[in-house]
Amino acid sequence: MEFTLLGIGILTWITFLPVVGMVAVLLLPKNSKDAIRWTSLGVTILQVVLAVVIYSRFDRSLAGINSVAGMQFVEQGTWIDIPSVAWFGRVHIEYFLGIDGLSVVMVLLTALVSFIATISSWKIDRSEKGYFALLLLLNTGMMGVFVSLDFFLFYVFWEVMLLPMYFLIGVWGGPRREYAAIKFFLYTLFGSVLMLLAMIALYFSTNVYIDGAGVIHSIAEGTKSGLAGLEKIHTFNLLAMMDPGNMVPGSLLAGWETSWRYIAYVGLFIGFAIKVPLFPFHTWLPDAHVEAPTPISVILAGVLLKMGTYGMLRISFPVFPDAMLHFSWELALLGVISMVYGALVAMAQTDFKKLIAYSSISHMGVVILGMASMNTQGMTGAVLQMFNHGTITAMLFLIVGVIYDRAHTRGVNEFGGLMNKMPRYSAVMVIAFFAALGLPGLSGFISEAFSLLGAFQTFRTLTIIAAVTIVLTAGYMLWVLQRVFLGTLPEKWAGLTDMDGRETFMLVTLAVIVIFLGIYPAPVLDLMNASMNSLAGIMQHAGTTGMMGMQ
Amino acid sequence: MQTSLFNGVLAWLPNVQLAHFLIVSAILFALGLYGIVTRRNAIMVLMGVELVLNAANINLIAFSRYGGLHASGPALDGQVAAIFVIILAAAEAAIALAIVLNIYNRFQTVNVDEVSSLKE
Amino acid sequence: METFDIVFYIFATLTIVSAFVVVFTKNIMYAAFSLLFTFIGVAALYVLLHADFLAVTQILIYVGGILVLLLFGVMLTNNVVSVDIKTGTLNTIPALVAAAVIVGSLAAVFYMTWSTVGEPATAPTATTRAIGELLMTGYALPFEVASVVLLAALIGAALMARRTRKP
Amino acid sequence: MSADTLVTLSLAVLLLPLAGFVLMMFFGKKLPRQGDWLETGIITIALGIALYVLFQKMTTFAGEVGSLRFTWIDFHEVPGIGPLKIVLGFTIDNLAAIMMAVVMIISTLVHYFSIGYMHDDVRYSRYFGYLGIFTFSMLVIVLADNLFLLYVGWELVGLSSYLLIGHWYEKKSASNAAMKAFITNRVGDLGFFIGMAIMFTTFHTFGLTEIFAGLQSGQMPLGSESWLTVAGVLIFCGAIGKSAQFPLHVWLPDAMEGPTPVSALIHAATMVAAGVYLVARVFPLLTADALMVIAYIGLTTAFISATIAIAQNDIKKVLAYSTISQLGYMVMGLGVGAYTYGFMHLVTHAMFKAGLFLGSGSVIHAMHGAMHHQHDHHTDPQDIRNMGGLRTKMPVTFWAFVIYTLAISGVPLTSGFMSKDGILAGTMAFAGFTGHTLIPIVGFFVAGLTAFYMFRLVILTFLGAHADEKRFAHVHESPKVMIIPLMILAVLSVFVFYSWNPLDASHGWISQALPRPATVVPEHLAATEAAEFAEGVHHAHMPAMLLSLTVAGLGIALAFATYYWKKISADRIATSLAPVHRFLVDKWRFDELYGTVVVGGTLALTRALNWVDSKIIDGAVNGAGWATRGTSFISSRFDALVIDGIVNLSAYLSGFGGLVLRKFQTGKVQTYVLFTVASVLVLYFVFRMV
Amino acid sequence: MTDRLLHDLALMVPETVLTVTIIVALVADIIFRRSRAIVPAIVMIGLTVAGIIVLGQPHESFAIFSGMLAVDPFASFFKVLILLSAILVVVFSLGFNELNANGRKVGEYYVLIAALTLGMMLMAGANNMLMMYLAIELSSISSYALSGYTREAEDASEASLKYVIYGALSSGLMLYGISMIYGLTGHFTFSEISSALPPVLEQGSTASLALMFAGLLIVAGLGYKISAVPFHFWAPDVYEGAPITITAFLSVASKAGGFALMIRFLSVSFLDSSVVTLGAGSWAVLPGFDWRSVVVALSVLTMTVGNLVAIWQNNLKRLLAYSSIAHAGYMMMGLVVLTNEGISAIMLYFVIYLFMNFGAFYIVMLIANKIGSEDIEDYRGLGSRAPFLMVALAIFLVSLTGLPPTAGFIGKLYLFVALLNSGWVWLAVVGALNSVIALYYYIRVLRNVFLRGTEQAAAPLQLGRLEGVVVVLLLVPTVLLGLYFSPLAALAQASTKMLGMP
Repeated sequence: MEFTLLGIGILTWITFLPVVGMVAVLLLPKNSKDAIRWTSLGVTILQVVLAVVIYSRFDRSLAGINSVAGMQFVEQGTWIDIPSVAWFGRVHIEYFLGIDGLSVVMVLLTALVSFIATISSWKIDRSEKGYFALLLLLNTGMMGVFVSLDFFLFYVFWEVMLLPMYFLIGVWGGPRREYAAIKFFLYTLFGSVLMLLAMIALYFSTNVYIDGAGVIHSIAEGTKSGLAGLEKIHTFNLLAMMDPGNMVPGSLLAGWETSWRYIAYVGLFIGFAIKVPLFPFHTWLPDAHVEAPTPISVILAGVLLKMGTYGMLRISFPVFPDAMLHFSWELALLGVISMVYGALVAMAQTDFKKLIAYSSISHMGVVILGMASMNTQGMTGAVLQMFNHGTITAMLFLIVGVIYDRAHTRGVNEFGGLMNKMPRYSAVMVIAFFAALGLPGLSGFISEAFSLLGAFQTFRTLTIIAAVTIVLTAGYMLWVLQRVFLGTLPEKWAGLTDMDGRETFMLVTLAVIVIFLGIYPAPVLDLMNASMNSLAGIMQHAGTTGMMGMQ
Repeated sequence: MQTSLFNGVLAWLPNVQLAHFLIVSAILFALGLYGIVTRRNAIMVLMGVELVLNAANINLIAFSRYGGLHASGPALDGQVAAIFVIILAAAEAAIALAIVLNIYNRFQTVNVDEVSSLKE
Repeated sequence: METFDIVFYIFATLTIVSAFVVVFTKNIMYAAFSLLFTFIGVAALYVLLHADFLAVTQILIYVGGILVLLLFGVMLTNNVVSVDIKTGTLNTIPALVAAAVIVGSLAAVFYMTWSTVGEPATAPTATTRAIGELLMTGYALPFEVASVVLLAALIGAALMARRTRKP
Repeated sequence: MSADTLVTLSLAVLLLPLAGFVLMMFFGKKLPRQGDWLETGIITIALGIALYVLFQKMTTFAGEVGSLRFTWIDFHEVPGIGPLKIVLGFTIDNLAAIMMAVVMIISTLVHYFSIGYMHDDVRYSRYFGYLGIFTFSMLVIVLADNLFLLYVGWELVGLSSYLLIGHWYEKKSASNAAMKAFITNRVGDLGFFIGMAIMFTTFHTFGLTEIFAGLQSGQMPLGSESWLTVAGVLIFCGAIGKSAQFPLHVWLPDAMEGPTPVSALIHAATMVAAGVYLVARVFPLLTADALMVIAYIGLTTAFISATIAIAQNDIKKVLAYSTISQLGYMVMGLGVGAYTYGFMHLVTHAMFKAGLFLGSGSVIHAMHGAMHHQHDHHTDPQDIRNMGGLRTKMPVTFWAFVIYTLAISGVPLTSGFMSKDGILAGTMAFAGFTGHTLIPIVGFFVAGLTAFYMFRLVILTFLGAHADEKRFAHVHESPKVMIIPLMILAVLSVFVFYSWNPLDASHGWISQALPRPATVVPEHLAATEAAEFAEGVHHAHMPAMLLSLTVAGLGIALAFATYYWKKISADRIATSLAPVHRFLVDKWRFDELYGTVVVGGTLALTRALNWVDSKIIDGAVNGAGWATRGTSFISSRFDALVIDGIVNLSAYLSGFGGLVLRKFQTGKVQTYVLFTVASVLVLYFVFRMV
Repeated sequence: MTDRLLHDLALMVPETVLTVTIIVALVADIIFRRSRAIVPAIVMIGLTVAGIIVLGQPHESFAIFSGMLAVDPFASFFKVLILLSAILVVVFSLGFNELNANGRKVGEYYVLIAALTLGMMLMAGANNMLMMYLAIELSSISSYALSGYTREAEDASEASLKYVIYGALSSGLMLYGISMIYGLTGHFTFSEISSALPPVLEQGSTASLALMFAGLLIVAGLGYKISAVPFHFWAPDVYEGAPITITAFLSVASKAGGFALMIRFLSVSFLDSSVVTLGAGSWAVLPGFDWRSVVVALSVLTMTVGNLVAIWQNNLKRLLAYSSIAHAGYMMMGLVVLTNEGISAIMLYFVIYLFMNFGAFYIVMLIANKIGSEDIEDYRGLGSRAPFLMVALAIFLVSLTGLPPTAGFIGKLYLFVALLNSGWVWLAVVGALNSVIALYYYIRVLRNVFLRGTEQAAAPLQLGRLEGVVVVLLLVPTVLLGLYFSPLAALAQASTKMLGMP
């Protein structure tokens, strides 16, 4: 599947459009605030349009995951090519973009959430220029992570997000924004340096052949073709790393189920787990969410958290199937702890936003549990949950934002009876809350159900414990609902107004998606189905046959 | 009596060899370091530095004479090196004294430990 | 025991004792004069090592140059009229320990490593000419560089010592 | 027309209320009369179709099962499983057709009743909308042919129940009750979900037909027979929650905070009966052990709630406990294997219990009106001690109420007599087969209790003298739109609709239509075989009938003796048995127990974890104050930096390390020299040793 | 003989040019006493010409003047770096208010910079212990004077005093070490030391003790040049007190020279040429003096101490001083692996480090020109007053942290690559964790700049056009090398060819 505009691939467009937008925003004079806003919005609208194009042209029958033939909209070219010297091999880093069923879902989500977040940023009234420029840069970072198939490129995008996020929280955030921002930054950086080391180790443990035209061939392929004109190089190509046939014999990560592989896996895992965030790496999240401005919370919860789980599925699973299988129980355990723990701690919160933040931890635990199951149902559930959590939590944070904009407080105990005062708001809110607590008919249910069903197949006891969160989530969600929306309206909030058109538009858009996918998830599931089956196949194959079978 | 005592001491002292020069050098080196570390007066610190350089020179010349552990025997390289050391010692002394004078003009003291406003 | 040994011990003692005075005396003038004896002692050791040219150079530059420079420094930085030429010390104990350890370990290393080296077989010759030749051939580059160093030192010293009005 | 057409028609029945809901939510307020006519009209049409479907099913397509299935999600070729599709579908068999008709009848009547009862409510249109979504959700359960859709409907009725209980959400008690209902139900759903997961893991399908087929072919859930029992019990957990069975029955009495018609529809007739329906649906896969558990749960529920009902004074609470008790009966009936009668009791109970609630609604409406007239806002209009003598003022309500009461008490010629008698006969047969004699004993005892407390209610409400003469003057019979449904339900509580023989329902059409389905579990796990059991029931029929008549008569007599003729002083008994009385008034203290242990425990845990999270986990990484303050030489600046928010544990250590290392930078150059020389020596000795 | 001399001289042209420049500039300074521009102009021309000549030198290895000096791609690489830094420093100095205030004479300043540059270039090429000593002394003596150049300032005076004392001590230690090695081998030239050592070490175990002592003393001297902990003590104080241009120069070029010398000395002098089984680009160390372990220890100490103490700094100049100490620690990791890969990683790092560090220092200088302070607290709210400068500062600091897509990341990446490829996982982890710590203090600056505003709205700071151009010139490579580093990496790899190395 190819699709280009002006000779440039669509994935490049969707990834780098925001950078173009950023430059445009930077060139605009500081005072033309509306122009800045509309430029940013225009860029995100274009991204949505491109996402729709991708969606419509996406071939649902291709699996991707570890085969380049199964990747779609592939753009593969040489980015860095340093000729070899006697003692140092050729360094060849690819500009390798492509999506499969796993990433296309995330691309759609990113486009959608960025769009919503940009609308939600309309009320930002301080240094708009800087804000929108950073927002757009962040956007590129997120999109880039989801379309990169070269580890190096992936890592660059991964890190590119950090700084904009730091400033977006740090400059436009709440009272303790500095603390939250630096905490976010340090945590994530800690994770990513470990990831960096794992990445380099992988680089040296992977060999491929490169031909004169700069095209990569796996070792098996190269050997078959007789090695004419081929040069053996290390590579950051993720797909090459997934093929055990490309392992460099005797290298650090060569072999199967070795301690070094486990160590590298754990390093990678910590990098991703911090982003998810998985218990016990989660403590940055509540602070970051509470202090971040609403649109940033939306992006943080809507997209950024998914990068952790995406990274695991994209990289940890196919590259380290042995370690993944080895640690799957531990992974599931952490997922379950996150679920239960997040729900319990959420219940104790009185800050609306913090509560939602902890609920995110709980919901992302579902993703982890689902993917740890290593079967199609569980992983499908997990990826769908990533998408659904993105939309639902975006709604929840927007809901918090709406009330915070009006009341300038987020204490759940300070409200009551908003249902009468703000009927439209309440209607959307009921949808969001019930979606979050997994009510059938709304999207959250399906993904949670399949995650748990899949997990049950693999980990019975853990899943049963995890299922307790079904009750706990209902508990805290309804409790908030009661405290904020039911009961009688306190005197001081008599002046609150219902949502305006802009807010309604954002929330209703998301609500429609939530309901639609709740009834008919197939449009999203079909996208990823082939990929999930393939991934599950890889894992099961690795589990049953070990390394010999992989080769 | 006097002579016999003198002779006795001499008899007790071993014949002078390379190691003797080296040990003198080691003592000078240590004294120089001691001077650098302990004297408050900057000029006396510089004297310590000169002791260290002299110690090194004794080494160089002694090795030049005895040939050291290597098989090649005596060579003049050590002496030539020592000349350069002496030259550089002079250069260094010159600039160091200039700096000390400047300090004296600024701070009205040459006590090194009193010039310590740059610190944590 | 030969004359050589006796002379060595005498000058070695001179060198070391005067060096002791340099670092331990409180009076800066005493220190400066003791340093003179140290330099002379070292020069004598050079002679014992058949480095006649070096010995002369040592006397010339060290005594004639560096020591005078130091004395100038002493003069310029001490109010000679008052007797404030004594100086304090600091870090004495740790420095003493460090110095002792250095002497101990260095002497041990030196003794163990080089005690086997005997008297050189070759007879000593005059070194001045040979050194001159070396400086013009193998050591031409260092020679030139040394001149640049001296130039830089000159500029630097002139710059730093230049009297300026106080701010 | 084929059986499948019936499904299509049923889908119309299913979707009409949903359409009603959507229309009411978006346009209800703007329509004339706030759109009650629209929603009611839609429901009425749906009722018509539902009755037609039932008729067709019973006559033309008696032997056929219509179904409509569609692939909802296609997982294609799944590794380790093969092709996997999530196929969902609807089916219309006898069970579903009857249930659908019952739901629609009650729903329609409640809709009409509500027009009168709710006429000046603030959220009138929304109320009708909620009724619509409830009806839809309930029908999803009824029509589902698979566990997944059952679960979906299961949760959706939970939602509508939540919305309707919390309809008057300004009242804290109402919103509390709504929450309690939803969360308690979720506990049950948890079990249901896991049961479903077990089935799915084994059979890779949710379809009941496929699961039954799989079991029949000898495949056991998770490969073991005990898991089969466990799965059955877990699925039954869903019923425990929804049908308010012990130990999750606590939500139902509180649910009476909702409007009374809602209580009639949801919390008496239909939704709470869904649990029974679920058990009936999955009946074939239940093992003997699972059925035993079910029977005992039902028994316990029936007994506990009957005893509580005696001591309650709130008219709706009495009815609520009576509902729980009757649900226990049904569950017990199914548990012992009296499938037909258990389900039949569901139907008959739906009619008379809906009637009872609507009747009580009529009474409350009247009381409320009278009190409103008097500007009395303190007296509780639902407390039966404030009532009495209403017979004269509200004759229609009274007579309807009496008929319902007779039915629930199991007096012959009523519908309730037939079904209850069948269940009791079943328990006796069960005892005969298995030796569990406790079940029939308690069953009969509860039958007596039921008669007693129901007549207590009738007597205190309608007979005797009214508590307040002035108020009595203002009490009026309810409007027609309310009393006509009462009359219809009263008629439907008579035996003829279920069987021509008032003493034996075994040849009635329901019994014929709902034979006990054949089990699919392996023989050695199965309960007494259906035919054998029917034989046993047949033998137990006569003694059971006589016994039940006796206990019902005793109960009624006792009620009259106590409350009408006052031969026995209720107060004296209450005083002499004070602890017991107190215990019953307090509903066996379940709320307190759960409140302290479960809710309190959870909340305590949440608070503890929150503390742990902010202080320890975050603190460990984050260097909370204690670590800093404990270290004496760390300056106040460090604290300031902590507040500035820098320091996580690593940063704490880093900062600490930095502080220590800074000490070396004294500013005295000779000290530097000393450090340098010392470092060289240290390095020398370290490497010398290596 | 004459041919030989001419040949050697031809390879010495860059150094000769600089020497001539020094003399011409000195004379010009005396002749044109009024002109402030003539000396910098001459120096600039001299530096540029020297640079061009270095670039044009043959890509081969030569030992000139009896093996005193090596002219090889490795040296040339560092010479270019040093000359580039010198040019930048001259440019910086032209716009440095503190230096040009009070009608101060600046002629000597530029002459000394040229002398310092010459010293560092000799360090890059020194192939003989005597040359090593001379080169270090030349650069030291020039920098003593330069760091105290604004000598009416007490800070600068104090800095020069501390510098001279510490420097004299360090060169004394080193010289003593040199004398001992001479005693062991009888040679000063690196490669001859390497060939003379094995028989010496066979004579007895105590010889290795002497070698170790001597080696440590020399490492102390070299460590002082690159400010490696625990030989770094002078650095923070001198960096803080010296004029900022000199601080920048010392932190980049002086380190570069020191590194070049250290790499050459350690790897060539202690090369074990008997080990031939290693792969291409790797080499082995002679037994006796395990300098690799020493470098590992120093590297870990250096980066950790540098970063940890940097956290506490409030003066941006001093903070950057510690940061440059930490960076020396990172770079030393490249030496540990004993491969050309590691060396090329160091070289790559240096290029990147040059741009980002100079960038940061330049902006600090510009801000000091404007607001007269280097205190981090005074940077509050500058984000709105000087948005362009501060965004540039942010990029430089992020690059110093080592985050993509800036060049700093590539530098770290190459180091980690070299380490992991040789199995030094733990050291890589230490390095990686250190960069997390580093983030904290860099971001602290940005926090004040962007996150904390001043109470009253201050006027925006005006930026001169030339200053803007210089910032952009430094900024472009900092970003561009992060995105496309092929040529640089290729160059660094090609330049590891070192005289005396396999």
